[in-house]
Parts: sequence; C-alpha cells; structure tokens
Amino acid sequence: MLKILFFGQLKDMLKTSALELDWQQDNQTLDTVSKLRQYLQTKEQGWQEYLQVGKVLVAVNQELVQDEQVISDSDEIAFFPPVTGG
Amino acid sequence: MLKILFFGQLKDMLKTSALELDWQQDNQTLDTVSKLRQYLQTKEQGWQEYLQVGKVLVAVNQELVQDEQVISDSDEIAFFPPVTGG
Amino acid sequence: MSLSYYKQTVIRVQTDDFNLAAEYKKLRDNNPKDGAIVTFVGLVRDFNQSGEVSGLFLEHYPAMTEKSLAEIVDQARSRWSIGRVTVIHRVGQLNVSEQIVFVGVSSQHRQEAFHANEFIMDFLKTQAPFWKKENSKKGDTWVQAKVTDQYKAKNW
Amino acid sequence: MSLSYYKQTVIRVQTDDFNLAAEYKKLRDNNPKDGAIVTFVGLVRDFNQSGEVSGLFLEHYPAMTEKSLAEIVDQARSRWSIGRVTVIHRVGQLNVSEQIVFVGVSSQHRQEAFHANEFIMDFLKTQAPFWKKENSKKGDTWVQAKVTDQYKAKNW
Repeated sequence: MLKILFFGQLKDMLKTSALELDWQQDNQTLDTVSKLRQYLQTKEQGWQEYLQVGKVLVAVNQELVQDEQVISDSDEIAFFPPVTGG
Repeated sequence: MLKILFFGQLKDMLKTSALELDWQQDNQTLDTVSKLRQYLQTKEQGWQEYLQVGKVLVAVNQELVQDEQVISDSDEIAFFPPVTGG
Repeated sequence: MSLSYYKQTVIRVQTDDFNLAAEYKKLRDNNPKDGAIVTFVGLVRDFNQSGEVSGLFLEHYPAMTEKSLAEIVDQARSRWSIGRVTVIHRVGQLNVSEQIVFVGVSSQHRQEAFHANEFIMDFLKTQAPFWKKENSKKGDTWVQAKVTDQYKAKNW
Repeated sequence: MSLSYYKQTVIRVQTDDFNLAAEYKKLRDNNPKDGAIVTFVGLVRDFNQSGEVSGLFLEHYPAMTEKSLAEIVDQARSRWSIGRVTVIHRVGQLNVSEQIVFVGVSSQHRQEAFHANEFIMDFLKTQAPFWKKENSKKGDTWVQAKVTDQYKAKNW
C-alpha cells in the first residue's frame, strides 16, 4: 500500500488528509510520483486542478522530490502547497 | 589653539595623548589637516614615519576626514590608527 | 570540550514558547573559540496577507519537519565554518507578537554566523513543511507562499 | 505608539556588561508591526592575533564614539526599512568570553534586519573609534586592523 498525505490548504481543498492506495492499479503500477499524481487527479471532481504540477510540492518518505521520482510499495508520499513557515 | 589628540597604538608611539598648538606657526597658518600633519611630522624624532598619510586616520571635531580637510583655530583634531572595535 | 559539542546542532519543533536568553546561553557557554553569535527571531505581525491579523495557526508535517530542518543546517555547515546552531520552530495556535521561530548560530568570525543564519531562514521559508493559517475578522485564511522567498533561497 | 518610538535608536558606550534578554525585550515590546529581530553579539575569543589571549583592553575616543555609532545607524536607516535599532559597545578591561558589542535590529521582514545588522557591524569595525589591546603571555599588544574588514565595509 502507498500511504498518501495532504497538508495545508490542499488538505482542505481535497477534503481529506490521508488515504491508502494499492501500488498496483488495474492495468498499471504507480511507480513514479508522476503516475501517482495523474491517477489521483482522475479520482475526484476538482482534483485535476488542485494536484497540478507546479502547484504542489511532493515529498517521498519525508524528502522533497521531483515529479520523475520513483516510488515503491509502502512509501509515504505527501502532497502539499508551497510552505509558509518561519 | 588647535587641540590635538592621539589614540591607540599611535599614542604609545608618540608618547603623548594630547597637545595644544597655535593655529599660526611662524610663517604659516595650519589651516588644513595636511599642513598640520606635516608640521607635526617635523616636531619630534620618529614622528615623520608614525604620522604618514595612509597609516593614520584623522577626525576633525569628531568626524572622519581626508587630508585636504580645512581646519580652523579651536578645532579638535584627532589622529589614530585604523580602528579595531567590535 | 569535544568537537561534536563544539559543532552541536539543536533542532526543536514545539507548541511551547522559547526563551531567547536560555538559547543564547547554550550557544555561548564554554565556547571561547567563537567570537560571534547571531540570533534571529520571527514574530507574529498584526498585519499580513489577510489585513489585520489576530493570530495564526501553524500546521506541519511531523514526520518530516525536524529532518528537513536538520538538512538545512547541514547545508549551511557545508558552506560556512560555523560552531553551534539551534533552530526552534513553534506549531499550533499563536497570537499576535508571539515568537514563531528562533535561529541561533555561533562562529569564530561574524560574517559566517550572519550568512549561515540568513541562509537557514531563507531555506526554512521555502523547504521546511510548515503552513500558516491566519485568523482575521474575515475568518481563517491560508497564507500564500511569496515568490520573493523563492528568489531569496535561489540566490544563495 | 508614535513613529519616533517605532523608529527608536539606542546607542550606549559603557564599561558595564549588557543583558541580551533585556535588550531583546526593548526591541520587541509593543512592536506588533515588526516580524523580525536580528541580534549580534561579539565576544572576546581566547585566541587571536597575539596567539592565546587572556583578555583585552578597549580604548575609545569618548567625544566621538556615540556620534560615530549614531551616524552608522543613520546610514543603515537610509538603506533599509528597519524599526528599532540598539548598539551597545563596551570599553575598558574585558576577559575571555565576555561580551564586547551588541547590535539589535527589528524590521517588518527578515532580510532588512539581517542586512542592516551586518552593515552596522561592518561599519563599526572600520569607522567607530575603538582600539583593542590584547593581553597575552607575551605582554600587551595592540590589535592590528584587518584588511578584510575594509573590504567588507566597501562591498556594501
């Protein structure tokens, strides 16, 4: 299972903070951030826009990564808006 | 009278921290820092070297100035080495 | 005094307030090699993106936060010769004028502590997983990231 | 709160030690417009130009010192939008690890406080009339000005 997390405004927009997902989905393996993102974008109304490349940052196992990042089953993948701490 | 002050290592080298001097000296008026400096340089053994342009900073009435600065009778002129506070 | 103590890094993420004097003391005590200590404190301003602000809520990504801050400090250490570093970031509900973040850096000479401290703040602002929601008369609004912060981090 | 209080400058030259927490409090209290406070403290290191140092004596030019520091702060204010500024410099005999100088700057946003603080230190180092004499086993030696300090001040 992939563990997916959402934070900040994105969490509010998607109306969920966490979900679990099989690494294998029907006819494909969600083995990159890009594939996972595209899969999620089709999941619910509005997610297409909210999860656009460039609008959100992605961390895999708590490390910021790019869209091409490879992911494995049991990874923790977090999507969030640009950070605003400090 | 000009009030002349020396600080830091320069004070030790010149073996004096303050002296007073007539603005008018024999055949000239010490009306620039440059003239005062040259006059002082002839005053004692070693002062020629210690008071060289570029080796010391000069303040007239507590403001850093250049060698061409005009000075008036009753001004306070301080000579000192590059500063080392902080 | 061991090298590891001299080059000590402290990272804390907490709801509690912090005390500048206590943090300064930890950077200074038994540290006669360092001649410079620079501290930064970020505070909740009464005016920001949503106009007049009465407070803010700080959310974070707990599993990632300390790791991310530690990496930023490591990056600073790879660029400058610095001594001790402390980074404290608060989370949860904060009122106007409350302290949000502390960064303290000691170094032998002043320039390293100044630059490393500013670098840590610039990277914290763009890489550490914190999100602010401002409370105002209009309700609660998520703070939007500033493009100028991206530029600052990229300019190092 | 009047503008003059908001833009307050405090300059002190003293033999007594100073207290970081007290100075920070003066920069922070009743100042909800400023979101950033940067402090710098310079300390007596145990090793410098004369090798192992046991202490130092700070001489200054009393009539000029505060005036010179105030001018440096004015220059910083003309370059950056900053709030409160405090500069404290000690004179007289100091031991290893004692505090020498404090610079504190508040501002709305962090970059201004960082840069103004570093600028004030760089100009203090090259323009304010202080001279250090180091005490070591070899006797007392006047500290020589560093060319690198001249460069730092010129690079602003």
